[in-house]
Amino acid sequence: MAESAARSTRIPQPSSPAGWILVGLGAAGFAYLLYAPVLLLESFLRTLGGVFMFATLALAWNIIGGFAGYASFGNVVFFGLGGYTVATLMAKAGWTFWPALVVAGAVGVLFAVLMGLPILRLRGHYFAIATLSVAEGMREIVVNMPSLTGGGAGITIPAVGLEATTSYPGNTGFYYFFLILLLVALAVTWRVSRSRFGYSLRAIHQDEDSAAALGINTTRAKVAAFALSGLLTALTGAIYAFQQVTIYPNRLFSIEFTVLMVVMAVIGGTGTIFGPVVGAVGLQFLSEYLRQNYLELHTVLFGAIIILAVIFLPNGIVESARELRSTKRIRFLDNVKANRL
Amino acid sequence: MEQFLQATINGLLQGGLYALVGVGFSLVWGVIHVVNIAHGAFVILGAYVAWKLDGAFGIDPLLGLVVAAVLLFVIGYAVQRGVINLVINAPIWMTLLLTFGLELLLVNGLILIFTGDYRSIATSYASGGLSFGDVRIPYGRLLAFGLAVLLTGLLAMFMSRSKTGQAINATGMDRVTARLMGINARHIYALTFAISAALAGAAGTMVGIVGTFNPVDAGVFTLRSFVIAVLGGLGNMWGALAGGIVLGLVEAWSGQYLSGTLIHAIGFGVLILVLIVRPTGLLGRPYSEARAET
Amino acid sequence: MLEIKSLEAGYGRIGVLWDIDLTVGEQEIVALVGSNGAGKTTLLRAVSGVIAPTKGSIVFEGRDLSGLVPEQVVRRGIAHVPEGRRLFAGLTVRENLKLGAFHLKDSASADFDRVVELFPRLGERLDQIAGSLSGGEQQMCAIGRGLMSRPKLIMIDELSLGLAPNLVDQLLERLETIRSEGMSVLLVEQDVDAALTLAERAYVLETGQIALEGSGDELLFDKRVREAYLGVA
Amino acid sequence: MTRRFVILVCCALLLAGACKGSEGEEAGAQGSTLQFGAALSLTGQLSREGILTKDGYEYCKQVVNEEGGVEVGDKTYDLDITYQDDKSTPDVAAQLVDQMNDDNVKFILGPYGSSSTEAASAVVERNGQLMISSAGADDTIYEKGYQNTFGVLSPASEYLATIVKAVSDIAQPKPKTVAILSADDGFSKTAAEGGAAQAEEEGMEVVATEFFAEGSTDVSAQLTKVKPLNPDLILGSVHLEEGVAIIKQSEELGINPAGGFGETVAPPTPDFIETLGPAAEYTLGSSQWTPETEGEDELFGTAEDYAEGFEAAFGDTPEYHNAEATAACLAMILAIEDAGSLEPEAVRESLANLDTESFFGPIKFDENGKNIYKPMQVIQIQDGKPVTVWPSAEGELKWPAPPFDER
Amino acid sequence: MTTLLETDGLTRRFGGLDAVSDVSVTVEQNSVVGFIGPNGAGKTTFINVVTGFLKPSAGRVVFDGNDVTGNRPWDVARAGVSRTFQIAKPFRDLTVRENVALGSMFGPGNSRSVAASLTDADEVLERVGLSERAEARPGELPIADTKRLELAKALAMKPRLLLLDEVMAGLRPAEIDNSIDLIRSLQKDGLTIVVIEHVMKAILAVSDKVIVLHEGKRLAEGPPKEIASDDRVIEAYLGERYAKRVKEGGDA
Repeated sequence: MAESAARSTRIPQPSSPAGWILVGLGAAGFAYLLYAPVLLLESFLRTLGGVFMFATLALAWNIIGGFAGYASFGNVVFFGLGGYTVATLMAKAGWTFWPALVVAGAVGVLFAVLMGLPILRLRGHYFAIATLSVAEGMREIVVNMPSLTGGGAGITIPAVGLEATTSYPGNTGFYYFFLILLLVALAVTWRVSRSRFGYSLRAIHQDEDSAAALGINTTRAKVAAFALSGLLTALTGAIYAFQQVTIYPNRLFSIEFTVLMVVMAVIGGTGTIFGPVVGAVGLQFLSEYLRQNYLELHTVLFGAIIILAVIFLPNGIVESARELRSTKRIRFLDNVKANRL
Repeated sequence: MEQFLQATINGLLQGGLYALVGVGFSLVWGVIHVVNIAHGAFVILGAYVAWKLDGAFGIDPLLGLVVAAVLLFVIGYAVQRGVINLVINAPIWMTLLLTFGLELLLVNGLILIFTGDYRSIATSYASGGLSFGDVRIPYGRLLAFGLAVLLTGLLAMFMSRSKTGQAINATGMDRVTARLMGINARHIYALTFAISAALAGAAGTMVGIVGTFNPVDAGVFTLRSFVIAVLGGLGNMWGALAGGIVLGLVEAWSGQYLSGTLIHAIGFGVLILVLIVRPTGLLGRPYSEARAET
Repeated sequence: MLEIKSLEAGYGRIGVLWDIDLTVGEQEIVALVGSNGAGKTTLLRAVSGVIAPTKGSIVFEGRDLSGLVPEQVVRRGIAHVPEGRRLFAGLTVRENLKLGAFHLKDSASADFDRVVELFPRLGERLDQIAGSLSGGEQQMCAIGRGLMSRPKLIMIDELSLGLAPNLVDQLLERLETIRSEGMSVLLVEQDVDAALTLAERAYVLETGQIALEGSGDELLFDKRVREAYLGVA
Repeated sequence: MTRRFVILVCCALLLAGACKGSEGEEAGAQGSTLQFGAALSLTGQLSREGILTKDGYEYCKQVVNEEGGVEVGDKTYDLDITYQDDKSTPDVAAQLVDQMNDDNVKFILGPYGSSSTEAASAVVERNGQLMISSAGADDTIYEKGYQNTFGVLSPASEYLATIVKAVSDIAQPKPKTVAILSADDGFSKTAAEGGAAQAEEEGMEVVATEFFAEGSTDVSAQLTKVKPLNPDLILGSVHLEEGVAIIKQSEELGINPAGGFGETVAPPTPDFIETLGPAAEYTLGSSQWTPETEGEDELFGTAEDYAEGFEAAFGDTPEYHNAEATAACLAMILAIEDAGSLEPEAVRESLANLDTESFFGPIKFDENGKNIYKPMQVIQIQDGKPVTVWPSAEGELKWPAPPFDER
Repeated sequence: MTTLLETDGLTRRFGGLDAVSDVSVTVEQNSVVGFIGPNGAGKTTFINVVTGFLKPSAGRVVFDGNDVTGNRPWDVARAGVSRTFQIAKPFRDLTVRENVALGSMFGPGNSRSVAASLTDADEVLERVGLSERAEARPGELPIADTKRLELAKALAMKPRLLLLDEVMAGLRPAEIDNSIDLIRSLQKDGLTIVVIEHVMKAILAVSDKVIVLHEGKRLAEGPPKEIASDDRVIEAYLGERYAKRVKEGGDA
């Protein structure tokens, strides 16, 4: 039945010549990214920041959805909570950004644990729907607490003038924030994928009973994965909120964010380290391109592309690229054959 | 007291309409195990079909409802057979994503064709109402309610009495064994999806008669369908009716005693609670096999 | 009637059956015995089209069945009563039986009466939910459901599973009746004696290959059968 | 794989062609073309209004270019406007305005809606661009101390207050009690507060203020709550869908306030009348602009001239969304011509001092950039058409409204 | 000999059916105990209850003097009980080596780093004879190797009690002989092993004691020789009549 799920990650061995080339290229790319603000236009930095942000969100989703196999359709709840924590603390309590960011992360973790304990017992569609409902419900709660959150009218972080507690970092600043967070997320994912924790998640993904029989405390591992996912997502939301200055519940808890996280992770390749990044980079540039060139048709095209990708690349770009390298072809039709009735 | 009574009637009538919106969604989820995010888009599509027929050819919306249902049936069959069927055995997020892509395509396609303007199907009978003292029962909503109950009932009868209905049930319970009985599962899956889409089309027409709609509303109907399907138990037709009415009543009552903007939050709260406490829904699933495990 | 030649089949990349040759003649009862995991169920699934063979051919009444899906195989006249009965537990006995005749265009009331005649116990329980039947009744219902499709060949997987011996005997008697009505039976069984006594011919399957083949009586007294099961002579 | 990824990223960055370009060109102009930019909701939730706004800008461009272009000092420029789709989301609007800045587009015509306008205004401020908002009415946008964002509309607080003023001014008998139903977004809430304050000022009692979620098509819960209070006037601070729902469901529930109904935004739009049919009759509405608006300017003439010209160009009678967009564009052009320069700072100065009449009414900004000097129009639906009844009267106010079943 | 595992009146109901009914058994330290019984006898349910995958409806499970009744599976596993599954459940997307390493990573008292676990895995693979397939994916293995992998995963946990649920079903005779040797050598190393098997030859060859389950109840218990000639057992397995025939025909 469900043949295509997460694939394990083959990490290139740094000792091989190819490995060194990779390390070198990676370092060069990294250096380029660090130096980029000097070379690139401000608005493009902003676009890149957005790409990094989505890559981080997709990586965070990948921990619970890709590694542990629990398809969360409500990860945006952490994003929103992170954003609102920062906004509320800065706007209402006069905090500066950095301590607020720390609290936002903590809120993400705490909420993931509280929500995860009951909900991670559900599987499959039920888990997906439950998480989605939590996110939608949370949005309504934020809307209904106007004294704290500004309600539907949104809340504005003091970013300019005398009221600003932390000076606004500007496009370059947020570029670096998102870049650093992405690197952190990558490091975390890499670390997780090679750790006992990562192995336990992959075991849970493939067979929860088997995992438990090997001594893996599945409940604890799932909740921990959810918490880690929540942490990264909340931090992303916190930075995003500061960048936006004014945030609204409809945007910060938008189901669209969740869907994009999932789409990016799935199209890139779930359960891999670079899949979500590849997915995020690819889709963000694609949607940007479509938006600029097909002013009114782009959303329709985007929908069509998602449909085609799900049908023909169910294992994600990364896995298909591997397949292409080893067999010199991608078996689009075999993928279809495997999944159709 | 009158206020409470009025709220109850509002909730009941609205709940009937919800049931019609959600019943097809529940059917598809229960039988072919696909959470169809594009369901709301089918509802809206149905509304546009009836609206267009009324506007362009002066066809009465009740007749338009039939046309919308038939058209959606055909579309639903084709979409399942040609698209969704290709990933039917893939992990759940695949089908979720696929139907999400479909939703994007449909909703934005509708915006391109019909613009994002709010529409409504004007009828002579939608606005009047029965009065009992200060309590009113609007005809349009009563009609929608009656039709919803009728269609749900017909569907439930179809499922339990007809040969095809039985085949759908059987396929939902055990696909392999159903095929051993000579049931063409591919056809049954497509048929189930088609019925679901047809019901969505009918529901859409009623939505258009009693209220306003535009393509962007699709998501709201899908979200409500989640709640209704889970409340009622997946694939349980009478359950969907009950789920719709419970949702309608909860919303109406909470609207009376709480801030109006909390209505949705309460709907989701109920859903989460049911998922955790009783994942088989209020009326239980028609199938013995439990899919929600703990 | 049914002719299987050098069949290989399995799940995904895992092969289960190798080089199977097997035939079932007109109005013949053939038993297929062997220990757990030997591949008996896989063989039936390959015949009924649930899984596609990787090699070899399955010919039924002179026509190749390869490439057919289960719903098409039924129409050719082969009924498969799956292991564990797999009744539609939420439906009534009557509904289960009627589903067995799903592909038949004409009214099936004659078949229905015949099944009830064959299994009077079912007649008493027609409107009971299938999930609430006892094991034996479930097996009757499953066989009855298979018969409803008017098969020329009925394949029964693990008829005796979890049933008391006297019940098994009753059911086996019915198979005789079924055969006398013109059908062939391919019976997969654990209850070696029962199967071999009843069957004209039998095959012993061991780790995906045919280990022994012969008439029922021959095999009944062949100690290699016991060995295949118990590992001791 | 990793290698592929790195190469991919590098290529993407390099190929994106987004390297810093040469600077020094005069702001906002390429050759003889003056470039404005607008990030608009062309898809998504607000696409309807976004497209109306775009048409308003386009009409402005057409007329300006037909009249010979924009004169800046001794040079004349053709006007061009680049549009980008913000997908009805504020963060995209902000990003697009940033992109325009990098393309050296300094003059921004506002997006549709308060949220997007607010997001864009923060960026505009940072980049030293200049934005005239055509559809960001929420007062809070202008209370952040931004220097570079101006709005031609009457602010949100006026939307409902205007109806109260009009009713208080011309309705006989004057209503004593009002109930306010409001959506819960920022704009609607600000308008509801403004309306409530005005009602108390006029000596009316506000018997209830009920909120519902933005985009609701079922407001029966709120109506049921209001019904026993028997208000003389029911006011809705709403968008189209909620405004339609209030009237439709009041009819269903037999709610007939002694005076009638008044709603912001919804009643002047054709959809309102088309959707509700006879039930729409007698509803009061506030509008930024109607063809009866007083005032005229050199480019577009009177409001009536504008309506004719627009209809000739686009085939539809203009809605106020079109007019406010054109007015924003007009204000920008007037300020540029006054300044005689394409330097944003200079244009900002002349905008701050702008004080002119136009087809849209007076355009003049207070120290926050709000156009508080322009009165809003109050219309009433009469015989299937919006008729301006206040402050200048095209037709007489029909008051009180008869119950639904007697219409 | 001391008792390592003891169940007392263990019962598990599903609906109205007692899948395991009042089963009391003891497993001595360092012994091999065979569990046999026809399909549906409740053997697997018994294991599921002992290892915490199912909560017992009644009765107690005592492991090494501690009451572990109703403990969660991972707690039971970490206490030193490891099991295999009747239907092999390898982690499809991990290599054979990684599969085995998982056992070592989380096993009882030996929570080890990934690197150390992978080294452990190599040892275990060597022992079960799977070294050559270390980098393969489980899906590429033939059925015999899949069974061996299942065993290797359990072994890597360094358990004190090993519960093997049909690890020999579907193996060829030569492969079965290998497994028998392996089980014997494991016993020599001090392990206590419970073997659930249909393959009687194997059970009789390795067990110190055989327990027969039938319809959820303990039908018989004793040394293998006795059990093999126990009428009730033959009856349960081959059917009443065949049993009779064996008796009458003597040498049939």
